[in-house]
Amino acid sequence: MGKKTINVDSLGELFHKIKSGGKRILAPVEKDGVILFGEVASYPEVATGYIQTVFSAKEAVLPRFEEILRFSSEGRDVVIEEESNKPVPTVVFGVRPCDAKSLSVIKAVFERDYPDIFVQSKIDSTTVIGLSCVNSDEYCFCTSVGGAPGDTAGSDLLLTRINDANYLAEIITEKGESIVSSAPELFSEAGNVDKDRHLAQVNRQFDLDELEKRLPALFESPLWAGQSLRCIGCGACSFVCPSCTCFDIQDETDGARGIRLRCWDSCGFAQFTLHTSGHNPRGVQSKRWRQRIMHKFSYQPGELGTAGCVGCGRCSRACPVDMNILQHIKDILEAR
Amino acid sequence: MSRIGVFICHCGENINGTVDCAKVAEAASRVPGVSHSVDYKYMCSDPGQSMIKEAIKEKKLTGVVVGACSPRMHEPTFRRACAEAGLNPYLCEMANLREHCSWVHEKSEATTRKAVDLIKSMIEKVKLNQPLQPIKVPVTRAALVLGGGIAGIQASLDIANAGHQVIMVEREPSIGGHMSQLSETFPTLDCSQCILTPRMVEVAQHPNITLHTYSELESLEGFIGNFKAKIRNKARCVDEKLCTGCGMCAQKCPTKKISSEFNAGLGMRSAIYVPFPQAVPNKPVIDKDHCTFFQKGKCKVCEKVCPTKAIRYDQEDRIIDVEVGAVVLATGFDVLGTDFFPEYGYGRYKDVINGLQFERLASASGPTLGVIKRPSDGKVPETVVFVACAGSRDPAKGIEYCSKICCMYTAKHAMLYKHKVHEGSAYVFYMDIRAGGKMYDEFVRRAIEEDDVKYVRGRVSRIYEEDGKLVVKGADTLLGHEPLEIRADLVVLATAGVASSGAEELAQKLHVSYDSHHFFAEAHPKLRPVETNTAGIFLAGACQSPRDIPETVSQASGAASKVAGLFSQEELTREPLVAVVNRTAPPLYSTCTGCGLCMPACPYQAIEMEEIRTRDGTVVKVAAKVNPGLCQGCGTCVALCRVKAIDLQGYTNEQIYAELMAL
Amino acid sequence: MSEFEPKIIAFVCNWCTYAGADLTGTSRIKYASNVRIVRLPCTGRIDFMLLMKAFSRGADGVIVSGCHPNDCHYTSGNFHARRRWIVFKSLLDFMGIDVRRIHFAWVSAAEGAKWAEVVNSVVNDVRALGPYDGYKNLAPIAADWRIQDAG
Amino acid sequence: MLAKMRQKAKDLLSSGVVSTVIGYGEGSGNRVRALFIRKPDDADKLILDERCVQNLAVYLTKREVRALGRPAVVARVPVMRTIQQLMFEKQVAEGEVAVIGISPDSQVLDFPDLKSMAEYVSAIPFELSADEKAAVEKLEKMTAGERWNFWLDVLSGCSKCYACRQSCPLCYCERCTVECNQPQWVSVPSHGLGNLEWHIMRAMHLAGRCVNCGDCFRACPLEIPLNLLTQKIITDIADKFGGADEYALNAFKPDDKEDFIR
Repeated sequence: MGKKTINVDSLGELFHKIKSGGKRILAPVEKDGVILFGEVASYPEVATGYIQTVFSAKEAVLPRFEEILRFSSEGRDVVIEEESNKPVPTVVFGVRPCDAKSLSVIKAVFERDYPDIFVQSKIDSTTVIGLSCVNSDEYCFCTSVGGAPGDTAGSDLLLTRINDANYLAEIITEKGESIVSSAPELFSEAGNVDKDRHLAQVNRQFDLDELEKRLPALFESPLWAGQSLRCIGCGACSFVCPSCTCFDIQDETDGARGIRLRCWDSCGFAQFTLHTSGHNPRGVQSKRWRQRIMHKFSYQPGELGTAGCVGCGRCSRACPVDMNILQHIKDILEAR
Repeated sequence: MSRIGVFICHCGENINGTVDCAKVAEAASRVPGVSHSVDYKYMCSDPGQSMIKEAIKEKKLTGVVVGACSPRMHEPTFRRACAEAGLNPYLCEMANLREHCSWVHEKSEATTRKAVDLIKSMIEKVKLNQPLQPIKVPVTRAALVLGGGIAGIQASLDIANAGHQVIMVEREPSIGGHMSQLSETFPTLDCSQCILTPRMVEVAQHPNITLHTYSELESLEGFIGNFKAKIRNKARCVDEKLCTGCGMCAQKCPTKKISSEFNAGLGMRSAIYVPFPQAVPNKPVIDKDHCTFFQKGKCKVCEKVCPTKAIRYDQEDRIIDVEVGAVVLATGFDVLGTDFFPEYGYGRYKDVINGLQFERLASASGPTLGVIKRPSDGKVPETVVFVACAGSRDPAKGIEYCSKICCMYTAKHAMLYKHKVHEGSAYVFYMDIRAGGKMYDEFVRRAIEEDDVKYVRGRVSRIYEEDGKLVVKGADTLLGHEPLEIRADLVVLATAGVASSGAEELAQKLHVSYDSHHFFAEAHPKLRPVETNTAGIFLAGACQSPRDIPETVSQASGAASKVAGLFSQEELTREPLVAVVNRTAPPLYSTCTGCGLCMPACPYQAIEMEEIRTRDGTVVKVAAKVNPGLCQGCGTCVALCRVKAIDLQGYTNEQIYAELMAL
Repeated sequence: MSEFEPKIIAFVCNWCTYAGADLTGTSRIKYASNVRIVRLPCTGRIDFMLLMKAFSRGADGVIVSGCHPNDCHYTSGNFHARRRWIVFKSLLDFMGIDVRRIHFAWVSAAEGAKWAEVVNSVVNDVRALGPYDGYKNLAPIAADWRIQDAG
Repeated sequence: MLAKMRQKAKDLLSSGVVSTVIGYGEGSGNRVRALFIRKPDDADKLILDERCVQNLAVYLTKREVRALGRPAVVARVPVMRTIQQLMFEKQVAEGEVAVIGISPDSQVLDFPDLKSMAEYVSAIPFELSADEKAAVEKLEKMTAGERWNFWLDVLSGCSKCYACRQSCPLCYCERCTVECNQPQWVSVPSHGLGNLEWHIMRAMHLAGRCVNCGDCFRACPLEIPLNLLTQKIITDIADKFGGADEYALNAFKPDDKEDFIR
């Protein structure tokens, strides 16, 4: 829709404009040495010089817990009060292209069967200001799963640092356009900019289609057990993952009234598939690890046409026992 | 969905006076799962119980909540009513609307609100109650009787005569207790020893009674029907089998100036001694603290003179293990020390004595052979002052309770003195005369009217010695607080009866409750006076509170009949409120991890480890298992278990949680 | 708005404190009606999580009471409980939880008057401390409701 | 020392004494990771340096690892303490596990059996380091309000991924209490209450058991200093009960001192 530039020093004013437009801003902030998305009041609070936040921007549309409905018992009746579901209009600033892409994965998941109003309304009311990557590390592999350090998909407005003073601002959607038009004075027309020159170099390391093709035959392979031997079964990988969407429904009550919440869950947990009977179809960690890979790279591409991985590398960074997904995928592709 | 019935008791005006019972019942009726809710004047009455029974049948109730008095009072009543109507009794719970609500709060909306909360909480609990079946455990038909006074003797004989084994333990060398020290007994003035000693002999000779004198309880473990006791037989240093009780040793013992416990310090005994001539067993013990051989390493006179060579200096304490099904506590009382009222001069003046000492003076078997002689110079006193309530009913300096026996024995003492010293004068200082009991008041009247004992209503302020006389200063409150001064030759203090020394320690060993004065506590002051809160342990006599002989004997017989009742069954039914380790479907089998950390925490060693096997015998898991016979249901393991694999029936995690969440 | 009335939940053992509270009743000693008793067989049964749950349920103060040392009906339940409380209370304090709101007591079956004193003093102390909103509002939902309830 | 450890691993594998050696190897970037060596020749992949701190005892209760047969584990002092605790808790029995012990000065230790390992490690005083003590004391010196805010703040990020629990070798329960839902002891969502309840419960369940290996802290994606809680309890147990009990919470002394029960 257009390319503009914005001076670094104007971001403060842009934030001010956004806030005065009644939107909250989520942006990467540093807290005790850890970079996380958090609500900011002004631009100087935004962290710089990081590769990835620990948790992704997923939380803006799929919070770790959210209210679905309220109920109360009055006499012998139960009264249900559907959550009015009016999400706060939000701008998420500094979203990496991989994260931005994940929003479309989440959307796809929650549009399947029926539209999930909670996710949908949050996506609708969220504007994504992406930030291209100028750096990467050994965990990054966006290019192997169809993304790129400067990919515009999923962003409404994508910023790319092109020199010390300026960002290239690519307007991708109408939401992006409305951000720009809320403060047109801060943006200048961009000339011919070679964006790629300013981006991180992330080499393609495997063939996603090949992986999807190979996986079904590997279902019974012993490699899953070998790979997951050191996995301790926590949910860190799922929770930091921008495209993991599994959830659990919990009712919390307080006397005669209660609330139904949707909370993050993880297929890595031993109880995830536990049946009432006591049977657990994924009773050991190797089966759970297999499920994670299968779901992201075989089932989900088949069902939704999109892989459940955007190559952000968060799971590998967060894993307490160094389960490196990229390495594991490469090993899977070498297996026969 | 549950169908809970809620029954709110007015308890006359006891609850309804402060709590709006109708409102509580109405509020309960609106709670989901409640299908019946009523209030009634007396739920525990026959019609009240019938209401519950009918509702159970008609409304097919799945649980019952009775809002009434404390469950400690009527839980068994209502559970029984439920059982009679075909509802498992453990599906009935009580909300304590009386002791915990109406009696302790003012009439107000807040009080009614609290009552509603308590009911709601119990409704939520009872929804999660499970039908439970009583646990059957075998009964060891032998009783342990602690104490060989008249209470222990009576209880032992009654139990033994009912055909059960009795193990009697007495810490002194002889049984007999305080009663054996008494001269005559009120109100009949029959000789105490004359009526007691045949009973003592009967105990010794009874085929069903095993007697352990000079012995103490070391420990008690287990539970009703299945106690394991360790008894310490203190070394007598005498081979009881060889000893014939000839008394030669005591006669020849060179150490003879030891204050006699039996004579309450008014007489002497030797280092090897039998406490009194009629002792049972008539076997001496060596008092190691005073024996020359034990103190200085040489003497051995007794060994030399013993015709049967029964002396054993190297005898050691023996620990005997016994298994019993019930315990009767009959450890008696002590007489209060007198040091807290120095103004009476006890200990300073030889002729100020206590009631027990007077008994010895008046006793034909006593140090004076029944002649009343004062300790200082052996003269027969011309004037004797008896001071009642010396320590009793005196919250400031003594104890606040009434020792109950003093009024009567003081009258008896005065009377005995007057019978023996006709021209003497006897004064009794008293606060009130408490002479309730058959022929008791008549007895006191006789002392006053026939024997001319002078009763002075007032307290003694001071006693001091002057010219060989004891000056007793007091006031006669019936004569307008006229100061009164009596020059007496002998003063007898009716000191209070207090808990026996070591009672607290013993209670802790037995896990029975005791009151602030260390008297053992009964399970219920009116309805369960001879039981303790620990099932299988019963009370007889003055260990519960001071009491006289008739009362002691009837209580001892009461305790004995409780024991006999317990022993009348082969199996005992116990409340199924025990801990259980869960079992779940394979492959988990139990959420118990088998860590075993609960095992040492169990006070009853009721937790063991169990191998869970598949049908072909393969061990698939090792998990904890609670022995329901040993478990007493404290729940310490439950709170300790990290995985909540152990739960306590009747107080399950779910129940307590639901109860809490409804508050 | 009327004066704040704290909600106090008491966890007591059956044999001592529950019986003691019965005695308070039998003796007709009056005390504040803010307390709700949860009866357990023994202090040894009291799971520390119950105390936390009482606060999350909206209690402003908690009383935990059982038999005096050596007097446990089950020999040693109260000794075990005491150990747990020592560790637990210190941990809560370390986490900044207001431990002044948890009152631990030994009240025997004979101490009916003491029970009334304990309740009254806890009610007064907690009333002075005010509602424990810091804890109650931890669950955002509960916080929401509380705002609603306050009107 | 490295050579000796590799040799020992080889010997154990080739003699058939164990079928797996659990040790450390190079991982992603500059990280190390747990290695499961099955063949003597692979033992040369084992490394040992200051990065090798993961408490490998966590794998001793893992079903798939046990299924491989008898393991040997490379164990520094905290790992040995863990194995000792696991033995006390009947999760590891003598003969089931071999230990390649590493002394505090990085010497390879030979233990004929777990009992001798337990004796060795019992002789090393169990106490917090000066830094750890200082961190606990720093918090103790704050006001209660400051502590409350501190914990609310650090726990606010917790997503309940349970990496702390899963990395802990003493959190071996098959059904953690947070997964009990009848009743629901711990609020499931990762809101303020759910997080606080979880961390209180975790700390209490490790009271008297925690060996202070620090893995919970290292595993946390947010680097929440959770081990401050267990460290506080370690100091409390030592100060208040003398620290001599095998498990402080199932033991007691009739005269345990406290100043708050009235």
